[in-house]
Amino acid sequence: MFEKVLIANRGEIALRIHRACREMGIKTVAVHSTADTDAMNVRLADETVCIGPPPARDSYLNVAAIVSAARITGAEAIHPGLGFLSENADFAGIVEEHGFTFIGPSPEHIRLMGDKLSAKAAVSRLGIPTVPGSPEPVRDLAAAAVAAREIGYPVLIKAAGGGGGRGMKIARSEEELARLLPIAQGEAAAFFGKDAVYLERFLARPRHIEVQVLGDGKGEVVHLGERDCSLQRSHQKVLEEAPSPALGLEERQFIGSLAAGAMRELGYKSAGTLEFLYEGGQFYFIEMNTRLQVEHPVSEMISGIDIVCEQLRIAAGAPLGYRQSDIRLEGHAIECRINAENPKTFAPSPGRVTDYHAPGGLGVRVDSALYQGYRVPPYYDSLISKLIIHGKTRNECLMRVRRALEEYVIAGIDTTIPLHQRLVEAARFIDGDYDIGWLERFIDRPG
Amino acid sequence: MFEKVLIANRGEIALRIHRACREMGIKTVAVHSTADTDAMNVRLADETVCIGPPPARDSYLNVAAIVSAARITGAEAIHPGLGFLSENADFAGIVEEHGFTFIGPSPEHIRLMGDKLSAKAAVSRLGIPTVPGSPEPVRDLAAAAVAAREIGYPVLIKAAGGGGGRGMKIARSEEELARLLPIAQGEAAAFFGKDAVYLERFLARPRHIEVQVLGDGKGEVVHLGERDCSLQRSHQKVLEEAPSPALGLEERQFIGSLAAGAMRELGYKSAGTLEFLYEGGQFYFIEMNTRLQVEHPVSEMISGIDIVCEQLRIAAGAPLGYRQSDIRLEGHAIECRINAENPKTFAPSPGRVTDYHAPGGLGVRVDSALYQGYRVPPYYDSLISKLIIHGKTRNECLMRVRRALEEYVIAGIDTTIPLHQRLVEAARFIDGDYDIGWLERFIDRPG
Amino acid sequence: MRIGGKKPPLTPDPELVRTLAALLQETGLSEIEYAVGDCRIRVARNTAAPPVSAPPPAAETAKLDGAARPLAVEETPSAGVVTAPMVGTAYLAPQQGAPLFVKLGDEIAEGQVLLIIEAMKVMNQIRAPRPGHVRRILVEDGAPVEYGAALMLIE
Amino acid sequence: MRIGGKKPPLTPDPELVRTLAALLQETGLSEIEYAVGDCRIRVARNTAAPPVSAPPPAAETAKLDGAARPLAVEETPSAGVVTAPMVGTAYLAPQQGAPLFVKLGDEIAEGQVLLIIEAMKVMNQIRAPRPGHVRRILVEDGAPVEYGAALMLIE
Repeated sequence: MFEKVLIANRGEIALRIHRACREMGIKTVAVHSTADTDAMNVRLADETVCIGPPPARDSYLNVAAIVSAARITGAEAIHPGLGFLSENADFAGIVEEHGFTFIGPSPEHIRLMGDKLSAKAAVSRLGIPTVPGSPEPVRDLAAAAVAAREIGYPVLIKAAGGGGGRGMKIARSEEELARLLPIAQGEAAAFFGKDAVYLERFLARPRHIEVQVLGDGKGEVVHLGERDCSLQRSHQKVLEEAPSPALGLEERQFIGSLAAGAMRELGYKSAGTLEFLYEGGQFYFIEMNTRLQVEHPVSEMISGIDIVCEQLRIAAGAPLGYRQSDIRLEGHAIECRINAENPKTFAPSPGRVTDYHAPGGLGVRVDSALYQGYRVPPYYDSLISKLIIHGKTRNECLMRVRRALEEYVIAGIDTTIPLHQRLVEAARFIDGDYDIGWLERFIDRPG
Repeated sequence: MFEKVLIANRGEIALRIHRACREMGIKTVAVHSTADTDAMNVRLADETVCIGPPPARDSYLNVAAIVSAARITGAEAIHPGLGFLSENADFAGIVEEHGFTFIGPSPEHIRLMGDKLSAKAAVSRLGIPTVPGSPEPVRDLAAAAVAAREIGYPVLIKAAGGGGGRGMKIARSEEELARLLPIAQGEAAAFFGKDAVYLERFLARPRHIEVQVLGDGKGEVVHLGERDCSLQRSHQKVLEEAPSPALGLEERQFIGSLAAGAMRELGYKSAGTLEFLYEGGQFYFIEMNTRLQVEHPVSEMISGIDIVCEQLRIAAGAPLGYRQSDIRLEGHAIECRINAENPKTFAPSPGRVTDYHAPGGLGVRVDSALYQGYRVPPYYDSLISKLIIHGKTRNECLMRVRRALEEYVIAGIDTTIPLHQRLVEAARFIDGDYDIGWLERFIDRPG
Repeated sequence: MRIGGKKPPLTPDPELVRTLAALLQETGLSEIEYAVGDCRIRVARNTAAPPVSAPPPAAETAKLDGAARPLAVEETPSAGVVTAPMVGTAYLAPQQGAPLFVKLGDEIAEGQVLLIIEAMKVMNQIRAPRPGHVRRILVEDGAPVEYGAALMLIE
Repeated sequence: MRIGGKKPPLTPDPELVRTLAALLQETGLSEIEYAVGDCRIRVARNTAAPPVSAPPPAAETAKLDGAARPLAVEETPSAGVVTAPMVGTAYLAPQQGAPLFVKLGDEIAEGQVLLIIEAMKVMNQIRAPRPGHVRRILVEDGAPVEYGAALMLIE
């Protein structure tokens, strides 16, 4: 196992990684910008190196500074965390070239999954379903009808030039297709200069469901079940839960083993997440994240597996050491992402935390780098705390979320705690009956 | 289920009960002395009633004030917590006479187990082993030898007048017995006026092991495994763990089913704990606590069962609803009792908490009513926080305890955190090789 | 409910300050200090400031409706204030419809019964600690009272 | 290691102070004190200074041995201090045993090379931002430096 690991990130995820290292007896090096000198992970680290001024491009995205920091501190490995350089294949390569271990997948896998098209192509080859569509533009109704029959109605008619929903039409039958195709082609020509249009399966109200996988790069890959991340606002996840209230045991096992099987074939190493849209009982791959995710704790709570600890073990060359059959998913977990934002306008609210008190007790986990007197800097994203709740049942979990939100004190700045309090009282959420569009409709409703 | 419950206690345990109520949708009434007006459980409660001045006898032991508070607030049930009135059979009776539900066992069972002698007699009738001894005084060597052979060497010769170890002698063989009996009788006569002496099995270095049981008063009783509470200082538990590093699966099942079986026969209701001394593979009952215990969380962590929630359900008349076979004990849990005391002199250290920051992250639970700015009052016991850690293995648990202790900030008062930090580094503790005398020997050692 | 969750901003209501300033003027006092829960204000004219201990973070707790609040542990009941020695229900008359034990302005003797507090079906007579006049009655008939609740002002 | 030690600077909101000052003026008060939770403000005219809350415990963190600390974000490098523009290893001479680029007291020209910082096997020359004399050399040959570390003082 490593003696010393450099954590190339900030905020709660840097603290999360620090904790895992500590629990494995690994010394930590915190790198930080001048804006994060007082950050909790910096205060707790064994060694710290200031790598640049506040702007991320000059500090947390500064490859030379981070590699040099590893050099002067004698760290053996670098954990990229998430965001910043975590999915940068070149960075992973440079880290390895300089003789450090990159705690994550191989640069090749990062690159492969980094591009949506190559990722889709790769996973379809591995037998994972993607959103069906016509390979090339459909020239006339005859071709369109053939393609549409293959894809299955309803189909979306998209301008090849694409963009902004312009020229998009939804055809629910061949009749509609016949009527709408010329219109779509006309609009396409008008907006984008060429009338070429594609057909794609139309998903009206899908859920966002993702599968957490862990591979040791030696052929062993397991999944930790799925996470339902359908509660989003402008493509940002707000609250995640596992298991998904929408899936039954069979669907869970189906998509889980499909994902794990594909990654096994790929020889995938470290933690990764395959994201799917889910509608009408069908899963459609959208992308893969070749890194730790913000919402990883919900999978940890139901599986009892410390994902960051596993990343470290795997990076150090250890085999997984367990099989899918050894993994038992128990109870229900929910993560509330608490942002330093106005709960109504969502305007960022950096500043000094004048009062801080985290909830405690049974089933309550708080992943946060906040403390009383800390100043939330204005330079980085607004996630300041993750309230993670575990319960025997989804209902127990919901009751506990309410209880914990009520105890949570973060004063001096605006936070999205009130939004979560509203959310956990919403009938549609309580019933687990929501899709990726629901939360925004809910937020816009007065209340 | 109850609409409103009065919590007749203070500090972290009052908060613990408040949280369970909240998670079951039950309104809470906090009663408090004038010293606890700013206590966290008082701040969080739906209703509060000041029941008296700081001295416990005038407030938390004031039966009339507590029952009146229940009356004027319209509470339906009273949870006594632990300590104070929790094992007062008369209080339990008065509560029921006044038409409230006492959240705990029947007054009869509290009374039965409240007296050590009647408790011992009762459990032996139920087939639970107690420390073997001579029923009546042994007059002469002949009688003593017979009794000793029955009891098994080594035997302790105790003056019937008893007290302070005076006249106590340990005989490891019949020869020693012959030599020491007259001496013991002589000392007994000298110190206590009568030379009557008893014989009892001598336990040199026992462990304190206790079994958590839950009964619904309808004939169903389960156990949640054992807790090892051998780490004590002047008879106060300092750190508890479950499972005990000293027991194997078979012993665990043996003592667990023995305890649960006896309680089933008794028709026991609510949560209870049977305490045993354990030496040489044998268990010896010492007493039963007919209430919630400070260390109950370690059993919650390994069993996934919310003991306080179960107390509430049972008191409301619900059946247990599960069997022993449904209970799976997983992983390892440790509770560090953090007291407001000097870690070397153990002098109480009440006062204002100038900085407070609780540890977070995976596997960390904090049960504490502290907050930054809170004043620890000088009138009550010095327990201010319970740091409860869960891990897949005992080693993971120990590493996590270290990590969490390192993150814990309680400034402005002395706490026993440094003692726990020393303890988790001690080889004998790491090996799980300790008895009820070990911690005091460890503390007295310079270090 | 939150600990420190819902605090008033650290800006005193100007009206309040003006009112207190006027009161200083009117009463000829040199200082007025006033605290509710952990909010505290103090205004003075031509005096130095006595040290004020920083109170703990604010919290709003739903209090027992209608119940008078107890005096904080440090405070000594200001002379003449009769406080509840027990938790219970206060009655200002021996029974329904009967005349009150005492009325506002009554001259009363030391030891005279002022009201009753019922606790566990026992009627406890609360007597005047000193002779004087009933200046204020701070509790309603039939209202629940907690320990230390202010009941009457005798001067 | 302790966190949460750093307390806010004791500078209250200037607007608040102005508001209270105006109220003092208007009402002729000599003092207004107001507290919410553990925040407290007191303004006065012709009276003693307000009490000050105790200084916070310092946060202790094991720092990179030998590495100079960066300047905090707000601070501006005091005139003449040359700070490290990058993380790396500082060298005061072109190579082992060679004469130093500059010595204490040397008069130097603007743009003259003062030292080298090696980062990712690249030797970065650090040049004098202005002419002057080398008053202090704040880093040792071969020592690791972090961003913003003070290297030399040129006056």
